[in-house]
This record gives sequence, C-alpha cells and structure tokens, in this order.
Amino acid sequence: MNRESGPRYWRSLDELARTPEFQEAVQREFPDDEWDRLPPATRRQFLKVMGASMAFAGLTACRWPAEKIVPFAHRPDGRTPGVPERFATSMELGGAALGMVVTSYDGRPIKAEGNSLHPDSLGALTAIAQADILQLYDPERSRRLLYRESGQEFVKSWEDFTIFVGERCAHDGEGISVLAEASSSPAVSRLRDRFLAARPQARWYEYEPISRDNEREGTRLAFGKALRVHPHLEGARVVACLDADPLFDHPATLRLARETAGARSPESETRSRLYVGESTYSLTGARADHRLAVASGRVPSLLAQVAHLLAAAHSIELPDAAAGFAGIAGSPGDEREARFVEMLAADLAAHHGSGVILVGPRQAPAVHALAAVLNQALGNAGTTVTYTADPEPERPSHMAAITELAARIRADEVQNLVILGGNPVYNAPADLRFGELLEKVRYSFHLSLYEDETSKLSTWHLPAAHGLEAWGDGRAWDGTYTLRQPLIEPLYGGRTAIEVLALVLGEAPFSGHEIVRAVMRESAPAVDFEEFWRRALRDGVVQGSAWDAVEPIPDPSGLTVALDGMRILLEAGSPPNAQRPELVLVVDARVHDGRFANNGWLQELPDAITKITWDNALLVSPSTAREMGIADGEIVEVEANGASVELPACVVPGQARFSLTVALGYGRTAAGQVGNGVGADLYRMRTTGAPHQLSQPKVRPTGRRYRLAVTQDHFAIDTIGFNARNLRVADLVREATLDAYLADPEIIHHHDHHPPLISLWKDQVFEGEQWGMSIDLSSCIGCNACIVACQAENNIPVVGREQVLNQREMHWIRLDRYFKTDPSLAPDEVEDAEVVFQPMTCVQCENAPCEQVCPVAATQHTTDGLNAMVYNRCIGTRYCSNNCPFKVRRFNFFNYHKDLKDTTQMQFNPEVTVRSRGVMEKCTFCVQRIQAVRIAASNDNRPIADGEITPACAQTCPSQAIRFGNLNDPSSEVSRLREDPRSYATLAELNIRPRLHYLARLKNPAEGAPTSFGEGDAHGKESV
Amino acid sequence: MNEDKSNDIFIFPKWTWVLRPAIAIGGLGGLLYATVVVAFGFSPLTTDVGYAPVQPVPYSHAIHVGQLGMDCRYCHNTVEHTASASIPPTQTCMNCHKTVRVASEKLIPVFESYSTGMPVEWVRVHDLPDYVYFNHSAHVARGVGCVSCHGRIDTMEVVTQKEPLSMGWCLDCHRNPERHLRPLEFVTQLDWVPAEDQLALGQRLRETNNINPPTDCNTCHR
Amino acid sequence: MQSSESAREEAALYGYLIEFDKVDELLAAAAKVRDAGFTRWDAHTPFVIHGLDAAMGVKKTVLPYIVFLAGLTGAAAGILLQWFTNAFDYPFLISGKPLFSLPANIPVAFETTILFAAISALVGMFALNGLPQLFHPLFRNRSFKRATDDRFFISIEAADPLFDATTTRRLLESISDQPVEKIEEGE
Amino acid sequence: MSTTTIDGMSYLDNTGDDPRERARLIVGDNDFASITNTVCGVVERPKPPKIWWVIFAISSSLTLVLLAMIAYLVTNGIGVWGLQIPVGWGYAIVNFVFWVGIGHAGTLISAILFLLRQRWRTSINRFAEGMTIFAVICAGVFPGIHVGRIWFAYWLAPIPNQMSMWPNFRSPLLWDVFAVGTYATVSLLFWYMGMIPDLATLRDRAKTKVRWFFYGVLSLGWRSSNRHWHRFEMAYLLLAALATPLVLSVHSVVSFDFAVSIMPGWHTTIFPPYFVAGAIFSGFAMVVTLVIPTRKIFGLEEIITLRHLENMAKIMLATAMMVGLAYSTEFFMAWYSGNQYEAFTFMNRAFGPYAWAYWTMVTCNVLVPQLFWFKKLRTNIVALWIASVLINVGMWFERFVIVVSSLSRDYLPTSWGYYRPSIVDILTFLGSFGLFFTLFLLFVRFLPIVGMAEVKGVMPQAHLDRPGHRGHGDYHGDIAGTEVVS
Repeated sequence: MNRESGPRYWRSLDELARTPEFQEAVQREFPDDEWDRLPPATRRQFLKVMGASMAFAGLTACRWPAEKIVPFAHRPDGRTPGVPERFATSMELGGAALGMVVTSYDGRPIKAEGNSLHPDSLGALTAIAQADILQLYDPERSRRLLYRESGQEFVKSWEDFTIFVGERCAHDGEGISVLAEASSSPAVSRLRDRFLAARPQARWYEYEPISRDNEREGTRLAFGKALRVHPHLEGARVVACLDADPLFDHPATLRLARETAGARSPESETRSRLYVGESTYSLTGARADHRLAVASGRVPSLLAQVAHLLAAAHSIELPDAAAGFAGIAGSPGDEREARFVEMLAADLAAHHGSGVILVGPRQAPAVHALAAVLNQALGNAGTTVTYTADPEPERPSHMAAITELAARIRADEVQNLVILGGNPVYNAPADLRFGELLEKVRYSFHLSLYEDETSKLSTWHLPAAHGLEAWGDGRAWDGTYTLRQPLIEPLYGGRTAIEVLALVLGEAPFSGHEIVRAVMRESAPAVDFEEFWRRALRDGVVQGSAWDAVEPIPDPSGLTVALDGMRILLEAGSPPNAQRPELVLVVDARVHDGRFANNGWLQELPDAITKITWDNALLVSPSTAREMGIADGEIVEVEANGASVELPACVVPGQARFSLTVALGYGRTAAGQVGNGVGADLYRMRTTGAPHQLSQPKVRPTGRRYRLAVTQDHFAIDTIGFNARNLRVADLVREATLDAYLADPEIIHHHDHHPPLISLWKDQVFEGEQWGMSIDLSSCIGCNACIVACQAENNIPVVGREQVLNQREMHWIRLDRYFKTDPSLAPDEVEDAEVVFQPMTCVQCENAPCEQVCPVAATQHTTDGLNAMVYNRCIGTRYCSNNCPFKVRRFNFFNYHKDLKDTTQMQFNPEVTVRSRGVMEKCTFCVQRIQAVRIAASNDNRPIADGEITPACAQTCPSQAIRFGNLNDPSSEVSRLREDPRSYATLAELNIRPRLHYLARLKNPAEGAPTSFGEGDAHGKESV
Repeated sequence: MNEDKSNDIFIFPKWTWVLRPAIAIGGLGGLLYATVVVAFGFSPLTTDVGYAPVQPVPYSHAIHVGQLGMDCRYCHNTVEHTASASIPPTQTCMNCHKTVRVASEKLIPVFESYSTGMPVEWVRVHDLPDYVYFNHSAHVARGVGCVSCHGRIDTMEVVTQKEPLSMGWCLDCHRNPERHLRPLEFVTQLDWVPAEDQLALGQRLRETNNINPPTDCNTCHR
Repeated sequence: MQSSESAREEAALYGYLIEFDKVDELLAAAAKVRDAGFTRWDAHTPFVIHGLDAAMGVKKTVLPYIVFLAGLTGAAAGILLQWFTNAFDYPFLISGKPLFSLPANIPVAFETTILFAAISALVGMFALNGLPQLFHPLFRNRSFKRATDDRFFISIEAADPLFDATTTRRLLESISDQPVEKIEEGE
Repeated sequence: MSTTTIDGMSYLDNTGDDPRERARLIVGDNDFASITNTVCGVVERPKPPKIWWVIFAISSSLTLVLLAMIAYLVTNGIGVWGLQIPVGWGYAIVNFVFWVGIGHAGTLISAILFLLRQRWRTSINRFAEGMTIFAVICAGVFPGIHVGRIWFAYWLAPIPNQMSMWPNFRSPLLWDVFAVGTYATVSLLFWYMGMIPDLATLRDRAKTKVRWFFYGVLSLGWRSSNRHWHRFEMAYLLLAALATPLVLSVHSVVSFDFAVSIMPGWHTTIFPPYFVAGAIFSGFAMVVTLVIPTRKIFGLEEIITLRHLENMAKIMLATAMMVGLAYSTEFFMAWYSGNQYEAFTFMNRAFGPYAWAYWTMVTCNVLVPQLFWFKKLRTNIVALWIASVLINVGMWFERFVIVVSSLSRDYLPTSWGYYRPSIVDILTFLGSFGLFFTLFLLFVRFLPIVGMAEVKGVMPQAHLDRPGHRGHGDYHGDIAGTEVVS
C-alpha cells in the first residue's frame, strides 16, 4: 500500500485526519483489537509481537514494545470508542437493490448483514452480498484517474476530467453515447432523463450480461407490455421449475428461499411439492421432490407437452389466442420425460390456483410467454404469481441495446462513449468484438472499481466508489424504495455513476448526497421531509413504496409470435448426442458475471454441487463422460462460434445426457492478482445469437490432467470408497417422505441401530445457560451464505488454490454435499443422482473426543457447554483434529495473514483473535457474540433472552435453517426443536453428545413416485 | 602386555577424591539455584510490576485525583458501559485548562493537540497480551474497584503498574472475588476501606448481586 | 625387589596385593583369607565370579531396599502430581470425564515409579561403592592393571585390625606361590 | 557340538543343538586376554577402516540435511510437510513410532534375556543397548519438531507458571512424554553402568595420556573390586527387573496415542501387545542389520557368532508370527464387530488407495520372515541380512499404514483425503537415519561394543574345572565354602 494514498482512509473521521499519524492514532485507539493496534506499516511486526507476547506469556509476561494510546483530540458526538455501530444501506446487483445492515467498528465497516425490513432480504444476505465488503478493502481497486493519449498514460484529477468532459460534451449530444449497467436507481434514471433532455442527440444504452430480459420479453409477448414477474411460494402446493432456479439466480431469491422453507415444513398446511426439469444441478434442483435431468434445449418441448396434457387430459381452458400451444407438443424424449410430464401436469391441474410454473432466464421469451399463459389458465396468476409494470417499459433488451450500440460505433456515429460501470470488453457478446469497436471511439470514459479489461482500452478510466463508500438509492425487485448510505469516505477517491453523470451533465448538485436527497424529495410525500428522510435512513427502505400489482390481459398478436417461436424451438429441440452435445453457459454462484473475480472469499467458496474452488470446469455426467471418453479432471478443448477454450472436465451426476455446463465469469485477464487467470473465459464463445445454449460445440479430450481444487472428495473414486459413501449417507443425512413421516414421526430414528449409550463415568451435569444449535436439513438450500458470514465474522483467512489442493481450507462451517445414487450402479455408470446438503461445523460435543487428547489442555469444555479452543494455549499437535469424527477443526499450517495488505486488515473483526501460525482453530458458536450479550445482561443483572444471541451463520441463513439458543431453557426455540421427532445427532453412536442436532430432511414426492435411491435399502443396514 | 614399554604409569592425584562430595553438592545446589532464578526472575512480579514509562505530558493523578478529588469517570467516562475505559480526548483536558494554568509549559502538547487536532500520544501502562479480552464494564458494574487492578492511582505522580496482571493473578480474583468486591458507589473511590471485615462484606455482596465470575477459557480468550 | 622394598620402608603401607591366574585358585584363597577373619580385604577380578561372594563372605547389599523405597516415592509423586495439577490446583472439564480417576493416571505414575527406582539403583550403587574414586593406591601397581583383563587379585589392607606386616605376608605366601606385593598409601 | 574341521569357516559354526552339550557361545580358542585384545582392538586400532570413513561421511552429511530441514520447518511452519486435514499426522509420527520401536531391542536383550538367563545375550547386548540409545534419540527428535509452535513445547512439562496452567494428564500424548523420557533415561543408565568395567579395561590398556584420562574419568575409578562387583550385580539385576516392565510399557503407551482415540483403525484394544511385538521385531531386525557388517569389518566373528545370529533370527520369526496374528485379528474384529466404520477402514487398508503400503507391509513383515523356518537360511548370513533389512522396511510401512490410512478415510466421506509426503518429509526422514548412523559409528569407534566382562563371565575358563560343570555358569558359593572346610 503506497504511503501517499494512505492518509485518505480516515477522512471520514475528521477533516484534519489527512496525516498518517492520525490514521495510526485512530487505529490504535483500542486495546482489544490487537491487529489494529499497530500502525499499518508495522503489520508484519505485529505478528512477531503477537508471537513474542504469546511466547513470553507462557513463562512470564515480559513486556513487548511499548504501545501508544492515541485518543481523539475531539471525540465526535455519539461515538463511544470500541462500540460497534450498525447502519442500514443497500447493494445493487443486476438492476435490483438488496437492503443490508452493516456493522461498523470505529469507522471501519466490517460485516454486512441482511436488513429485515427489506422485502428481498428479510434479514438474510446472499454470499455475494456479504463478500462485497472485502471488495471495499481490496488494495487492488483502482485509485487514480487515467487518461490515455497515443499510447501514453497520464494521471489526472477529477477536475481535469470535468473540464475535459465539459469541452467534449458541451453541445447537443451529437455522437455521445452512454453505456450503463442495469440500474434500479431513481437517481440514475432521473439524471438520465435530464441528460437526454439536455442533449437530445445523445443515446443511452443499458447492458448487463446476466439478466432476466427473456422473462421480460416473454411477458411482452404474452400480455403486450413488459411486466415484472413475482413468484410467491409460501402458498404454492405445486412448484414447477423448468430450467429455473428461484433459490439462486432470482433477485428475490432470499425471500423465495424463506417462503419455500415455510411451505415445505411439516407444520405448514401447504406441503409444497417441487418439480424441477433442468440440464445441470441447481440449488432448486437439489431441493426438488421430482427432478428430471433434461437438456436445456428440451425444456420448451417439456413445457409444450405439459400444456398439451393440461388441455387434452385435464381439460384446462387455454385462452383462445393461446389455444394453439396445446397442439404443438413434440413427442417426449424418453419415458422418464413422459412420466415426469404426466405427473407434473396432473399435479398442476389438481392444484388449480395453488401451483406455479417458473421458467428460467436462459429460456427464450416464447417459453416464458407460454408459462405465463399456463399460469393464467391454471388460475395461479394473482395468487402464486403476480405481475407489476416494468419500471422502464420502453427499454430495449440488453442484447438488443449492446448490438445497436455496436452497430452505431461501427458506423462511426459514436465519438464519445461514457461507460458507467460494467466491463463490456470482457463480457459483451463475442461476435460484436467490442474491444475492437472501443478503439474506433475517439474518447471513451470508463467508470469502474478496477482498471479492468475495458479500462485498459478506454481513453479515460475513472475510479468508481464502492457501494459502501457512497450515497445512492435503488429499488427492490418489488419496487420498494431503498437507500444507500456511505459507511466510510471513498478510500481511493472514487465516485459513483450519479456523481459522474452530474459532472458530465454539468449540473449541480454534484454530491451524491444532494442528488439522492433531491430525487427522494420529489417522490416523497409533502409531509416533513427531514423526518421522512431520517426514518428512511434508519430503516434503509421507504416502507410501503412497492409497486402495485397489475392484472395482465393476454395479447393475441404477441401470442401468435410466441407460438411461432415455440414451433422453431421445438424443431431445434431434439435431444443432444455424443456427436452434437449441448453446451450451456450459466451464471456463476461466486463471481457472478465475473465482477467478483478478485474477491478471495468468493473464489475460495466451494461451489454448492461440485465443491470446486478457484476454477470453473466443464460439468459432465459420469455416463456421458464415459461415452465421450472424458476423464474426471482431464483438460478438454471446447470449440464453438469460432472460439476455442481449454478447461478441465468435472464429472458430476445430475447433468442431462450429453448436456455440458460451464459457468461464465472466469478467465479474467485484468481482474487483479487474485482473479487473473483463474478458470476459463467462456464469454469468448457467447454470441448475441446464442447467449445461453451452444448447440454445436466441438469437445476434444486432450489427455492432459489438471487437479481441480475441490474441498470434498470427487464423485468418481475407487469402488470401496464409493460403496461405503453410499452406505453411510442414509445414516448421516436422515431423510423421509412427508407422508411416511406424518404417518410415523419416529421413522427417522429407525436408523439408530446402536447399543444403549452408557458412559463409564458419572454424566456431567450442566447448569445455567447451555448453548445448543439446530439445523433443519429440510430448509437448508445449500446457498453458502453461512460460510461467508462465518468467514467475515471470525477473521478466517483465504488460503489460496494451492492450499485447498492440500486440503487445508480454513472454513469453520462447511456444506457437506452427498450424492445418493442407485447402489447397483458403478461410479461411471451413474447418470442421475439425488443431492443432499448438510451444513457441518463444530458440533460442540459434550463428551468431546478432541479435549481429552490435547496434552496442554488448549481445548476444554466451558461451563456453558461450549468446546472452547484457546489459540494462545495451543502448541499445535493436531491430535485434536485427528480425533475429531467430523474433521471440523482447522489448522494454521502457515501464517496465512502474513501477506495481507493493511487495507484488507481493516475488515477484521476486533472481537476475534487473529490466529497465528501453528495453532488449531474451529467454530466457536460465535463466542464473542455470546460474551458480548452475557456481559451486557449481567451488567444490568438480567437473564439472557431467547434469540438475543445469534451466531453469524444463523443470522444470515435465508431459510432460517439454523437456530441457536439455550437448551436449559425449555421455552427456547432450540429446546423446542430438540424435542421435534425429526431431531437427531450425527454419529450419536459414539456417545459424544453433540450440541448441534439436525432436523431430518423431508421430501414430498407425488403418489406412486419411485422411491429415491439409498432410501429403502439403507434401512436394514447396521449403522453402528 | 604387562611388559609394556612406557614405564610411567598414569594415575590420578589423590585430591580427585573431592569429586564425590563436589558432585553431590553441585548437583543439588545447581538445581536449587535454577529453581530460584526461574521462579523469581521470570515472574511478572519482577518483569512488569513497577513499569512507569515517561508520558508526553507529565499528567499527575496525584494532583487531579488525590488533591482535587476528581472522579475517575470524569475522564475515563466509558468505563462503566464499555470494554475500554478510553483515554479522554484533549477536549476533556481543555474543559478546565482553557482557564487553568494556561501558561504552563508542561501543557503545551495539550494545547497544540487542541488547536491542531493532532492527538497526544500516551504510553500504555497496563498492557494485556493481544489475545486477552478484558472488559472494564463487566468489572466496574459488579463492584470491583479501580484500585484492585490499578492500585492507588490517586497517590501516583507517574502512573505505575502495581499488579502483575498475569493470568494466575486474574484467576485468583475470579475464583474468590469476595476479597475485592465493594458497594457500587465506592468503586471509583480509591482510598475506600470497608467498615467491616472485607471478606464478610464481599461474601454478602457476592450473594446479593449473585456474582460468580466464570473461569472458562473463553471468558477472556476468543 | 628387595632393594626397592627397603627403599620405601618408611612410606605408609596400604596393604598387600597377591595375584592369581586361575578362578579356582582365587576362590580357594579367598575362602582362606575369609576364614583367617580378615574384614578389610578384597578380591579383584575382571568379571563377576559366581561363588566368590560366598567364598569372601560378603554380606548382601542393602541396595534393593533403597530402590524399593525410591520406587514407592516415585509412584506417590506420580499420582500426587496428577491429582494436584488436574483435579486440585486448576480443575478443568475435559470430555465430560471426572477430574480425578486412577485409570488415566496409571501410565504416568508407572513411569515415575520406574524412573525414581532406576535412578536410585544406579546412584545407590555408586554411593555404596564409593565411586567415583579416580585415585586408589592399588592403581600404583603395574601388574594390577590386569585386574580388568585376565588376572585375579586379593588385597589385604594394613588398616585391618588383624593385619600384621609379617604374619599376614606369611599367610598370603602360604596361599599362593605368587610374590606378595606391598602397596603404599598415596599422598 | 559340531566338530572342528580343517575348513576355515565351519569352525565358526556353533549352531548345533546337541542336548548333551551346551553349545559354545565363544568359538575359536579364545582366552580372557584374547577377548580383551579383540574387543579393545576395535577401539585401539590407530585409524578406522576406509569403509568406516565412507559411511561416516555419508551419514554425517545426512545429519546436516536433517538440521537444515528442521531449520526450514521452524522458520516456515508445519505447512512445509504434506500434512492436511484429515491426515494431521504423517511422516513425523510414523518415524517417531518406527524409531521408538527400533529402540526396544537393546533393553530387551539386556534386561529380559538377562532375567531369562539367556547367556548368549552377552556378546550383543552392549551393541544393542547402544543402538537403543541412538534410536531413541532419533525418535525424540520428531515429537519435538512436529508441533505447530515448537517454542512452546515446554508447556508439555508440568512447570509452575504465571498462567497457573498445567498440562492435561488425560492426554496419551503426555503419557508419551513421560514414557519415552523415562525409557531414554533408564536405557542410558543401563548402558553406561554396564560399560563401566570395560571402560576400566580400556583405561588400563591406555597408551596415551589422553585416552587414559578419557576412559579414566568415564570409568569413575573402577578397580574391579569384588565387593563392588557384588553391588554392581545387584544394581544390574534391579535395573533389569525395572527395565523389563518399562520396555513393555513404552510401546504400550505409544500405542495408546492411537488406541485411546475414537478413530476406526486406531481405536483397538490389541494395540499394546501388537505394538510391543512389532517393536521387538523391528529392534532385532535392526540389530542384525548392523551387527552382520560390524562383526565382519572388525573381525568379531568368534565373539558374535553364527549362533547369536541364528537365535535372533528365531526371535524375529516368533515376533513376525505375532504381528501376523495381530494383522489378522484386526480384520477379524473389524468383521465380527459389525461396525461399518471399522469394517470399512480395514477393507480400505487392504484394497483402498493405500493398498500398496499395506501389501508392502504384509510381505516384509509376515512372508519374508517365514524363510527363517529353514536352518539353511537362518544361518546364511547374506540371506539373514537382506531379510532383516526388508523387515525394517516393512515395519516402517506398518506404522505408515496405521497412522495415515486410518486417518485418510474416517467417519464422514466428505472429509476424506489422500496424504502425500512433501520432499521435506522425505529428507527429514533420511536425515534421521544420518543422525542414527553417525552416532552409531562414533560409538563403534570410541566405546567397547562388546561387554568384555560379561563375555568372559560366560566362558568355560570362568568356571571351576570339574566334570559336569563345564560351561555351566551356576557355580554355587557353598561348594567353595565346603571345600575349604573339608
């Protein structure tokens, strides 16, 4: 971190704070945040100091280098040193604002949590939204304005830029184009309107590589105007997801996750049943009661068959305009498909008004149109799915927009191109050759967080402010007005899109704060604005500002177009085969469209299904792999649309036959040290014509091997291991069908085949608060949010690909993923498999095996029943980890914090010790949160209330699968769940008495559906 | 072999007999010596107690607290509610020194800090290892007097560490707190002495305020 | 020989030394000296000779009792240490197990027992034998070097109450035809 | 007894088993003096043979490698090894158990065979005890360096401190500290004490002042007084009696490190006897490996005779059968327990990813020793040497299989792993051999490698010339007594 930009961190505290001394001063204010006590420059010394202080603390308390305490000269009002503050703000991704509450420690935002008042958050937060805070402190973020002229670079100031732009754009806008990211911000749209009004000749385009435009266009076809689709799952008895993944890629995914969890719980009357037809495993697919692995290209036909059956077999009335759809059904690909369609159609017909058909964003508008029509016909519209008007009905689709822009540039109609965020050079459709086009533009201005691929080709690069550094606004998916406020001054002097727009426009106000207030004042009711503004800031949202639902009317003309569209799709949609496999490009759960490539937390986050970190891979099902001669981990050359890419293959069940899947967003070249060269870039074969499914890829195995850094075993292993794994799943992850469970609630305990658990010793009596946790496997959707929450809360290091390959990842909570396959099949014959997730962390055994083996008593049991790990006592024999049946302990094989930049250290949580090299660590049930509450409670001499303490993982769980509380309090939520017949402990037969219990997973298959693999047969088997 | 050429025959002198007693005494003595050195030389009592670094401003608690009778909480105002007692901002000093001793040379750093906004850099005296999470409020709010850990600050010209602040020392009090408990109103009164027997008083306070300090590792280490 | 003797007439006398080259000669001789009632005398052999103790009438050593006591001390120390550290001074809860339970303490207690006993055995042996004693008058005698090789010796100290320069010499000469050598005290 | 023939070698063969005659333990026409000369000759020869220099050069440079690796480890962290989660113990612990195992032969031969009146032990016990010490030193290196924060390793000792913290005596690892510590101490005492008379011999033969001083001080002024011998014998007997349970306890405690855990493949009640048998097995194998070249190089064939080698071969055969039994018992228990985890662990050992290690182990430890059923092979020095080397290899793999293959696949399939040693692991392991051989070579060079006093004690000349008593050592004092009286 170079010095001159150092002083800028703490500007927010005090105008006088431009000096390093003050910076250090504030950082040193508090004794308890050890990593923060030393000035950044001496960060490395700190580790020595800590090591030394530990060393001497052993025998003596020798004095380490004298420390300075540096108080404020003028302590700001309302600031109590060392006490964290929480601010409501939001983050915008892909045109929807997600509300969150950020914890700030002495002016440093350290952790983002969900905002319970926000309709799309409900208190939870996605992995990406939580990891965004690491982006804020990324030392590689752009920190300078650059101007390129004839191959030379000049560092400029914002003033230079303002003048330059003023000169360039001070006319009617001729030759000016703006390329913006999708945005829901009222401020942005207001400035845009003013801009276009002031410069009539200027053009405005919006491009987002990952969007729900197909759905939008679908509604345009079905109803004549663009509508926004809002599924509501809490009351949905039958949910049909065709290539749709509402639990992952929907802007309201957190709400939907919460709703499904409720709808599926045995207590609820809904007893939701989930049908999923998809080409690759999605989180929704993992959840499904009936899942059909079907090629992406077959999905239209699938829906057409459903339509046909509904009309023919179940006499569902389609609107006249749509009657044609009933006639076009192609023949089912195979009997699995046929069976799936029959069951689905029957179920949908049987649950009129309480079912819903969802089609994924990768499917063509026509398919969405048909889905909309069917939802209407089934009376689902208005109950399980509602519509609101699209905020920008006139906006062309992103594909159309970028194509038109490209055409105009090619026609030399663009001299000045203002790119507000986004990275088109990297992620625009390959056939547009956007990089080359950018060269043709005389002056291009690129605003972005990093000097990325696009910045490198633009004449001007402008550093953008991070969301947590700037004022802003936005709208939730349902339109709720959402505010964004800065928690810290821009570290690197970046600015936001609205501020830059204001500059370009040359109109005051220029400060984001003013702009946002101005825009809000317009939309605000006439009553006391200051009051209104304060409440909005406190809540982060303007309550009740969601859009009203609209009543959609089918549009005959559009539907005929859709019908033709369907016909074409059906002809194209014959099942793929070894000669012409299908290649599906999907959005990645970690780097999204690639913008988070430089985020270590996300790169190291294991993919939910494949468990791959630091890579993307070509996913292929075992049997397909065998037939195509591809081995697991073999490098494969994929060629399509004139581009050819080499990437490793990952053999994973659940892929449709001959349907290959690769995630976008990898293979960045200008992301930063973390993200550069990670994975392969598939945008290079993504075209305007075929953005999602490539029908004719050439796939060539190269025979070269590549070790994928997976945090779990590969699917394909030796037969002994394979069989043992199959055998164990049923015991580790208990499952039952809803009906069976209701008939016999004890059913899941029929697995316990162990002798009575009698201890040699007199059992320990635990009095006072006794902490316990419960995880509902029925609710867990495997979204990984808990992992990132834990990482942020507990200062867990990122170890990098090499260390993950050595199985040294540090995540305290991991998401165990098991495939349940037909035991009669060999590993390479498997086609399809069920997936179950089991969040696994330290279960805090009462008779913890780890404790007795530690020679120095560095891990002991506390009186409140926690298995405490004392870092400063640990000498690192690793015996405890060896003796841990769950292998949830993590060891600092190296000093993983050694090379951290001082900015990155600013994210650390001062309440948690940063572990040095050579010590063991593990989940503590967030003991720092427990202690904070306990001290507060005992200070005012009151008992701790249930729910007052929430560990990070439980706090952020979208489906509220994780519950925490006092087991000695019979009224607590966790005690109630402990009594639930579904409650069981893994490896209970070892008599270790885990404090973490699981609630068995319930499935709700339709009558007479085939029982899932591993279910029936695992029963008789011994589990002790 | 017995007719070997070398006619001088090697032999140890008689005084080597002292070896036996020497070994016995030396062995035991050395052991004793080592124990003593380790026990006292390395103890925090030797290494830490009495640490009194020179401060940028020769601030005298003896004057402010002892003579003027200021309460600890006037400056360390967060001590009852938060983990850290927090050193006061320059503001606090200036509340009085705007008018008092405005000419004093010793106060120049304070005045500078006030005008420039640059903080005064105090040297930490009571310094716990980085992995120890001590919470002032938890102790002060339960009736542990400042004096128990900091000694008679009100008599100190220069703040000096009076207690070892070692883990063993902490545990002593956590195991039998009654020796250090006092009525809440006297917590900051450094020269307070109980009217009755301290143990009896402590015992009573302990029951009435149900004080049972935890000795779990993660009470202090997280 | 004679001359050298007369030369050292006045030098303090340590005792007589006589050499054998057969085990059975030694045994017989030892028995005779024993029966003559000498107490401060000794036999020197390169290795242990079974029966020599009896032939010399050596009393059984007390070493075993010392070792036994040391062993008991070790056992007690082992148990006490574990009780004091883990159950009394700083009790902590481990794996829901009792603070003090013998089974877990047996291994360490056993080892300390052995350790104490073994050390006492060696130290005790040295102490009783008065080793280390780097100097001894006998080392003055060149032929005595073979006591660690292949020869056997009997030495009688002048300090013995029954010792008399002439009678004792005569006794020794009657036992063996080997020359009887005088050994002087060292200074 | 096999008759002496003209054939140069066969007179060395004393392996006959004629019940009427006790076999000679020392062959050739040796008397006390010749024994002294032969044994002291090894130390007194002006310069060691070339081969000694060659091996010393190699091993001492390997020792340097060991030191370098340790330095690298300490500066960078345990991560330089191949360890990971789930396999938290790898080469370091495998080597530790391996070396401790080797370290068993010495005390066993000196103590147990002494109590059992196995008089043939005399020729080899000094040698074996020396080896024990060096093996234990090598073993001691590993637990020391394998901890994450070496500078805190002293927390293992119950030293009063300002934290008022104590070690946790419920941990087998702490038992280990005491067991190995005690064992090292006692073996050292035993070794040194037995050596005192022989050091005296070297002192008395010393030609230079330096040698005389060196051995003079070491022998503490031993003057081979019978009154000393008496207590010496008693101390020796007591030490033997103490060392016998000790030697059995040490590897039992080492095995507790595993047996006390709950890992399938570790949590096994048969571990103590199984480990002890294995230790004796490997110990004798190492003695044979070392003694064969040594006796050749220094011409000790008449003292360390073919019969000694054959006896050791027999012991190896016996212990091989024991470990073989242990292997099969484990499998039986795994099947009989009906515990799916236990069952899998052993199937996995034999047929899983680490099968190669398992079958190496079985071949070397169970199959190879079966050759010793044949006297021809037992008494064939070359065959014996090769076999003993293979057994050492096998025993190392036994520990590897137990430690690594069990850990690599435990309860949750999601945390299974595969351990690969890093180059640092391997170099450290080789380095430990360097240390071992360096120490051993120095021992051979400067200290009496055969207990002369004890060997002389079992020679015919050491006993009364009377029929029926030739070769029988148990000559009773009272005979002398009565003889005198009569």
